Amino acid sequence: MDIKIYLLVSVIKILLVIFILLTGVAYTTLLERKLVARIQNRWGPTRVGPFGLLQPLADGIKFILKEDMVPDNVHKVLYIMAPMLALAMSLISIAVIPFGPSITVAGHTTALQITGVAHPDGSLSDINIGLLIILGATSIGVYGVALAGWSSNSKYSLLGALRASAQMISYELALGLSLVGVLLLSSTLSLRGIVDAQAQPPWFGWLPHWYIFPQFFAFFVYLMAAYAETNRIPFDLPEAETELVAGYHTEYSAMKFAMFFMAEYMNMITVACLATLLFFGGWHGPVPQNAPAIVQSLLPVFWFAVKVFFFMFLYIWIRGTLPRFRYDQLMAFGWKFLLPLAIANIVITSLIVAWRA
Amino acid sequence: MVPLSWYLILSAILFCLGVFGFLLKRNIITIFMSIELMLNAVNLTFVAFANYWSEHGLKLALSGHVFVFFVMVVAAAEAAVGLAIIIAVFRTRETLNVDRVNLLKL
Amino acid sequence: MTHNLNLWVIPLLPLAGAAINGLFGRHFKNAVVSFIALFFTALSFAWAVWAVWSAWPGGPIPLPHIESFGTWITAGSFSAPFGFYLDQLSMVMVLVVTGVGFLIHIYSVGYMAHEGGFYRFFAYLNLFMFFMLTLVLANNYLLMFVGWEGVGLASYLLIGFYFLRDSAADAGKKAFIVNRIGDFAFLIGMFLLIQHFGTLSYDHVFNALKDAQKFPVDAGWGFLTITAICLLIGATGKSAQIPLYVWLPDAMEGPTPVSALIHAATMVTAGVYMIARSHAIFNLAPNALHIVFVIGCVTALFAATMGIAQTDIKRVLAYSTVSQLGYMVLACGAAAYAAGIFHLMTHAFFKALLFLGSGSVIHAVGGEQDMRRMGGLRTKIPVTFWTMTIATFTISGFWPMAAFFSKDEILAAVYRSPYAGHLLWAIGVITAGLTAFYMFRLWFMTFFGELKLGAVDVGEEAHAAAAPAHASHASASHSHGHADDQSHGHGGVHESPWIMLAPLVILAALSIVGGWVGVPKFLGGHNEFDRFLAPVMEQSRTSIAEGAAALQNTEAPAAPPEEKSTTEWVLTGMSVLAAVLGLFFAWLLYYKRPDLPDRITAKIHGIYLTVLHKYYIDEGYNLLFVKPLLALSTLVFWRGIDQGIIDGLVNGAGSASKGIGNELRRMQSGNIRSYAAWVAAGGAAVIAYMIWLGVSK
Amino acid sequence: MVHEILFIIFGLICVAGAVNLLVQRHPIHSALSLVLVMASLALIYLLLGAEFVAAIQVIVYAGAIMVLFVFVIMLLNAGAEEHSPGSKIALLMGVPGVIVFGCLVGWIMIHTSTQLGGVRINPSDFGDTHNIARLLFRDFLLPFEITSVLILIAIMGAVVLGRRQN
Repeated sequence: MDIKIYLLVSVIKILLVIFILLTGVAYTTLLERKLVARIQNRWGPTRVGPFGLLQPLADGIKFILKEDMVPDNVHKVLYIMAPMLALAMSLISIAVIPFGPSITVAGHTTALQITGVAHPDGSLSDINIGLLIILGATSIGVYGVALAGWSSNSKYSLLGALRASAQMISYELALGLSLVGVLLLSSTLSLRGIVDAQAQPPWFGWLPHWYIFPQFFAFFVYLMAAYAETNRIPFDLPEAETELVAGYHTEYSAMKFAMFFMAEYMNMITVACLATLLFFGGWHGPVPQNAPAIVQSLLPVFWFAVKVFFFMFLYIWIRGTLPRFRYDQLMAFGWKFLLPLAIANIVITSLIVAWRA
Repeated sequence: MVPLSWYLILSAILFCLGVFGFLLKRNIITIFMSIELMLNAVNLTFVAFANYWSEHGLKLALSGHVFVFFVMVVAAAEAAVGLAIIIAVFRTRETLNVDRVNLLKL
Repeated sequence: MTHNLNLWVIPLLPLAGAAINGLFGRHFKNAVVSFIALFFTALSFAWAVWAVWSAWPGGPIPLPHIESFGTWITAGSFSAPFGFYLDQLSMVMVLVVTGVGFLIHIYSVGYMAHEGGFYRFFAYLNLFMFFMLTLVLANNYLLMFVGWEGVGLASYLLIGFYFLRDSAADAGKKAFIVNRIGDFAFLIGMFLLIQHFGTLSYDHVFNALKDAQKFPVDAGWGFLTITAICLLIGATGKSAQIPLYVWLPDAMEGPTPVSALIHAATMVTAGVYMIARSHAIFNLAPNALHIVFVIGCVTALFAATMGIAQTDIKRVLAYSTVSQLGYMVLACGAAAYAAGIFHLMTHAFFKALLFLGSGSVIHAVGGEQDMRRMGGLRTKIPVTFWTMTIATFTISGFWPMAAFFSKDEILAAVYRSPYAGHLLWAIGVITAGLTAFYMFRLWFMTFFGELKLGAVDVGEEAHAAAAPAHASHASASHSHGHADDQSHGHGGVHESPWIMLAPLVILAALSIVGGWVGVPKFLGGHNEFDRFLAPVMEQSRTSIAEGAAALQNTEAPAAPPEEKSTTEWVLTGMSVLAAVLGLFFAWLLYYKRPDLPDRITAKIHGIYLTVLHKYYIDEGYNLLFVKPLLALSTLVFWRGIDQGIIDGLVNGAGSASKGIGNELRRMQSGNIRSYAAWVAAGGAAVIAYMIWLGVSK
Repeated sequence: MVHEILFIIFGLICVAGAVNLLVQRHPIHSALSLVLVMASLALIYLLLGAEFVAAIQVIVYAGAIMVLFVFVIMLLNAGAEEHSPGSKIALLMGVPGVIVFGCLVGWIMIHTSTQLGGVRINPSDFGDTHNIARLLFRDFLLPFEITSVLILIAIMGAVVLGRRQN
């Protein structure tokens, strides 16, 4: 297709996705506060707007208007660079995630994915190592945390950063290995391909053909590792208030802190999307055949959003429920439980696949 | 259509810079990084040649990529052990300066 | 092959025993150790008997019966098979070795009961059995050589059994080194065989030798003669013939059963066996045969004379062993191999008996070995006495003892033999007389008169007499002392336990009847033994005559002249007479008039001392070989070559590298980056060189 | 055209990062510039149609190995490297040697660039995962296993070395 149109469409898609995403992040925070409050038998924010619905806006304004202070003796360049890096990486990983099949706007068809292309013949092509790109982005994301902690030249930050990087490195292994099972079943690295591989007729006629059922252990490992990757409770040691004030972003305030904050929540969303794509059949769901085209193309996105929302809910729910690990427990859990479990899962899966082939 | 020699020259430059790093830097960790730089330069030649030969329809041209993986594995192993050694050295000598680490025993 | 006797089992069983005892014996009780040793030896004996029985001539199994286990070594065209060879000759040897060996094992259990290193002893003994059986069963010279060396090792170990004693260790070393000389010659002989036959296995060599055109009788000094002489030297080393006999007397340092088994019954006869085995070669080399002849004769006579003056009971027996071996070699020299083997067998019986008996005596008198301190043991240890008596009469060649027949056959063969037979026969007879004399001397001194334990102090002659005698005496008392002192000090003479006496009795019986298998015709026998061995020796009769003829370049007589039985009677009479004379003089000097010997010795002091010092042979060897060698190796090889040249080279290299290193050390500054610099410069150089190559092309 | 431009951009970034690695005094800056080099190398790999290698380059090199470096730097709290009398040999022999080396290689390349010909962005099925996996797990199975053993040993060694002897 014409390169200009392609660029234009891409830009539009990028802007759209970023807008939706930032909004999503904002309202995820609200959701979290509300839900945690309910879990703790409180009300949560109610003042700003109806049911406090405008609370995120207020927070945003506060972040922006706050004085952007840089402490003395911090390593300036890195200190400023770190949050940007974190945010950028979390944004990059969104780029390869497909939200749905394709949509036709003004007689022009495109894939519901930033890096996806719709060919004139209706077929959709996807970057064929999407999953690896997400992993790469997350692994680069570690730098954000590490550099933040190191550059801000404070022992809490440094300890937090050390913890964070150690924890992320350790859990990346389990994360990556837990995905291998799915890859073995779908035999592709393209996210779209994986989703399509789950679009088969359901098992036993009623059980949807989602990989969570054959790959339950992989799913479990993935979930745990993902929580650790995003430094969420029960693995939020890098920012354990009770021990390290606020961990690696102790010295950060205002917009820089907000960037970390957004990065964290975007990572949560990414993880949720990935879980949806890999284990829950992506956007597949009941779509009426005789519905208008627009519905046909947006309903999948709705299903996708529903599944992602479920995972976000799970995040918050767990945060409200579980206590925090001790650090050695965390490491032991990662290395001595999740990793072996993932490996065992890989072995068994590959054996089954080989046997079936 | 980029000439292959560009890639090779690039990798040569990177390699030489790595050697310079090895020769001129004093910090063990930086020296290590220079080594990694050299390895990367070599990887670049591997990949470039893999592409080049697949152009010329050579079977197993992809083995260039495989070699890159092997190099990465070796680099990873080297990094793990080497950094452990560095930590051990630092524990005993309280320094990372190679010029201070020129005796086999304290 | 259709019939498989599994001959390999025979040698392997003792090896198993040796392995078990040697490896784990340390932790076993003596009873267990002796059981293992005896069990395996007995089993091997039984197997040997069975094998011989089933392979008996005229049976279904054709002789020689060869069991080959494929090639062992292959080097170019040469290949040494690995296999065992059973014919009449090896049958006799196997039976003798296993049978006598078994008896001596039994005896040792009693004799060594109080010794340290019990398990060691039996491990060595079994090891010896293994090698000896390998030696006699081998089907080629190389495998035989393995056994040959192996028994050498075993004898070294056992002579030096009391290795804490210098004299024992030295004796072991002496035996080993002297044997090396012989083995060296043996090796050369084998190389010659390989060179000319391309193989070492008996059947090939001997079949090749059957071809008269290719290998005519070697009247001159051709390779056959040289080979034969080399083999002979090997035999002299192992069988303690002149000039290499010197190790055997010292070998008495070992425990008595060892002397009995190795240095009397079996190992020392290996040389004779080897000569007999290679008779085909000797027959074609009359010169070599002649040398064998002379050596055997001289050895017999000299050893006998030396035996006269010895006062150490075991040394007397040692010299008698040497002289008896001389007899066997003499027989071989006379090409009467059968007779030699016959005597070998009987000798195995009575000499083992004698040694065991002497061991029993020593045991009885608490480790005393000097005969002048013994006497009157007749009543105290009757069984030993009677068995010793039988043995003495046997070795002296009285009718109808075994040695009578074997010795007579040898003498007759010598008399018959074409080379100056009569003279050597005379010497043989004289030797027989001397043998009888010193044996009865031993007999009288030990068993008659009254016990003089510690009474007489040994005269200076005895001091002058070979030092080892004293060492061994001291040693023996040391080795038995602790046993005897507790029980009954020096005075309490006691008979040995039955486990030691039983073998004596059996051997005594054998020494009597052993000879009856070879009763010559004129005594109404059929000389079965001779005929039994005939198939092996079939060549002897004929080609020996040719050999003699070739030597005197006369016409070969068609067949050796068949003596009239009168001649036989005369010869026999002469030897018996000699024996009687020996008995008479012994009786006169050592029983009737015990004072005479001293007077006589006083008269012919010089001669006596010479004899006492064994003709100063040891000293002579010392002077001729040992001292020069020592000087040579000290001055030239050690000081000159080793220290001067080799060490010079080594040290020079060392110091040179040190110097260079001192300079190059500066490179190794320990500074990583300078190393890297070298590497970089080197890489640049290499690239430049390659480019230069490319450009210059 | 696009190919050349992209190559030049990322090549320049590579060289700049490498040079920065040299000139920076503080190890963490060197590390970050090395990460930069690796990232742009990954993009160059993409240009060469080796997307899988590129991804692995980012994940393994930039994401794991370099993180390890940074981690160690933070752990040892390494400061800017102090000046110390280096080795003269390195300066007098190494540097010229390397320069000569580089010049020679560059000379050859320029000399032979016409014969060598060029590379173009391949059809995407060249460096894709299936082919590489086939190659890696069939033709190179043994080396693959051996390298995994190597890794295992390296892990053990690291653990042993890292343990505090007391």
